Amino acid sequence: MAIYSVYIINKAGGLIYQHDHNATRPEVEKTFSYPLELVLKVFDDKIVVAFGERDGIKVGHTVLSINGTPAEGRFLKGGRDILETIGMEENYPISIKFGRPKLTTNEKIMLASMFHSLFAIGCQLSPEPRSSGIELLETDMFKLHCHQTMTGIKFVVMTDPRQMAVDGLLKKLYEVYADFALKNPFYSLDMPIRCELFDENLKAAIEIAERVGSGST
Amino acid sequence: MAVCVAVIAKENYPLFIKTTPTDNELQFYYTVHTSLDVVEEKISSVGKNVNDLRELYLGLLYPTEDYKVYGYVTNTKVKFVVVVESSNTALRDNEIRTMFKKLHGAYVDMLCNPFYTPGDNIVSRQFENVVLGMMQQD
Amino acid sequence: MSRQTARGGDPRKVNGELFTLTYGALVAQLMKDYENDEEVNKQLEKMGYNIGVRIIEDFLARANSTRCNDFRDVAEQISKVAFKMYLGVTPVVSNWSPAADEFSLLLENNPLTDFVELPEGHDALIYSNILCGVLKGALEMIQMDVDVKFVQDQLKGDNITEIRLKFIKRLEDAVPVGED
Amino acid sequence: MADEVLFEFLHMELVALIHRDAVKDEKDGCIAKLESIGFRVGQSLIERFTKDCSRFKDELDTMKFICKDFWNSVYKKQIDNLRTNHQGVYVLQDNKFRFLTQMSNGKQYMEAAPKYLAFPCGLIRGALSSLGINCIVTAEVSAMPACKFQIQIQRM
Repeated sequence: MAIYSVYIINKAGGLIYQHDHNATRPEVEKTFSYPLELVLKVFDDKIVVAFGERDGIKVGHTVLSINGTPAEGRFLKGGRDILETIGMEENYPISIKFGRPKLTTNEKIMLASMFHSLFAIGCQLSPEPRSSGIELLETDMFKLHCHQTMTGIKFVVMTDPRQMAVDGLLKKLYEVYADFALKNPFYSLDMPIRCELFDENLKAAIEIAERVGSGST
Repeated sequence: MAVCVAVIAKENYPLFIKTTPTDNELQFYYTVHTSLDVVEEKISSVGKNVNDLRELYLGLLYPTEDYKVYGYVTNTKVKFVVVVESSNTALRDNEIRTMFKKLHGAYVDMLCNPFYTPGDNIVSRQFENVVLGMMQQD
Repeated sequence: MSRQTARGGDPRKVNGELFTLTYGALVAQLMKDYENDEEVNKQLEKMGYNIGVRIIEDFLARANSTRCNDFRDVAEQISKVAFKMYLGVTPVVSNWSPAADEFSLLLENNPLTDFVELPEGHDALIYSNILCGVLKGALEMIQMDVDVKFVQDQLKGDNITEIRLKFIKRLEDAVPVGED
Repeated sequence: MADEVLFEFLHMELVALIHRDAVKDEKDGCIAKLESIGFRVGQSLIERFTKDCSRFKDELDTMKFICKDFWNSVYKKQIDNLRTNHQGVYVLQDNKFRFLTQMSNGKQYMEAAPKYLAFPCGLIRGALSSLGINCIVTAEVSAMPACKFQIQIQRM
């Protein structure tokens, strides 16, 4: 039972706060012998598994490090090209770490503004005017809960599909925003929130919601 | 009721004095002034003995042949002095107390006026109305 | 200690008092800093606006009030909920314009002016002008452009304090989608 | 409590206003101005609070009133610790000072704390001076929201 992350988006679609809660992303490190059965390819400037799955390594996972040296895009730290290194037999046996890469800040900002437009589309699609806009996006892996305040602030929470009491969390997040961002004289409206006290209270609210919301299922 | 009501600052200069229309106003000023020494003496005894005067109301300060002078001092050392005709026997002690309570209340409200600078003469209409209210019913 | 227990008055009254006294001291300070009253009024409105844009979030987060679909709801929320919550008074809503786009808030006692006696020569001063700023800022955040002004003020001898709100327009562009 | 919010926002705006008007180098001037506004409010507030109290026995009795009743009414809690060297210096420790609780829980914004402590210092000085105790009040923050107020009595 988990709450994965929280996004807060201002009325212009700008991401003003993002928090990954339990960011324990599964990472798998294996030692391989030549030839490598997995098919890798370059995707979005990263080396990604295109085909083949074993020992928890899945299609879409990215090469995170080789023999401990962290990967930076298509190259390893120090400039060696990852695909070349993996292609040469003399480098074997070779230990490669695969995993899901964290979204970079820019990616998060871009995704937030895309969600903002998606939210708008949701309203235009609505048969009746004045719809609430998207409140829930559901996939097999997660549910995205969204609450937009009357002043246009969107609170987005990504949770495990079975997580309950998320509405309560959304309301609590709004209270934390009102108490610890807006009542902080150093925070200016619609700007990114960088108040530590806000962080603390938000995390506390998530932890409570996680315990309360896990329920019996 | 009262023939003279006075408010004295903590530095012992008058903030406000009101007398019923008489010719010897000066005499009242003098009466109020001399009553301050009695007030000082009464406050200074506070804290000396156990059952000392912890009350703000000081009671009768001193009688003259035709007036009785009562005193009251706030925790902020502001003194209220009320002079009553000695012939007015109907006035009981707790009526004097309530008069001082009302006076104190009016003073506090007056002080809460942001345009009043503490220490200045009191010119507030509301305060004056309260005082006049105490001086009429004779 | 010999004194009674609840010293210093009950908390709610004290909050109001602290606010009223601080506000009074602020106005007095502004009148020292700025010679003419118009400038003081402007400063008070500006401060009120800055408070309004923030306090609306506190209000919406705290009182789960419903969406205001028309100006009547707005009047209701302001007088019955917001004023009661923050100032402890409930103004009477009245004097609706025929088009129902203008109304007045009638205040028997304005908590801001509890003990205030205006000095002479300051008729142009709108002592409680911060309230206009707060209302304007708050309503702007929920996409309503309004004009707020005092039409009667007990401080100036009127027998009641009247704040007039006029709906100007819906702020279309600022409308967060989904609330249009 | 909802009605506390109004005062918090007003105080925030007051600090912003005083600093907005001030010329760059007049920082101390702003602190002094805020303190004097607090002073005037303290004078009125204390009159209200002590209206129904019996007379204070002595200085310590007055200080206790400030730490208990005054602090409780204005700052919603009692002082956590009062110390004095009995030569006219009192140190009041408040571990969750109301004016700082919404700001930070540690070192963040520490450098800006004095701006938000000027008014409360004035409040205390105003209250004490009305009670006949002239003093200097200074505040010191080691980690927010805790705050230490030092009251130095000015003997006549």
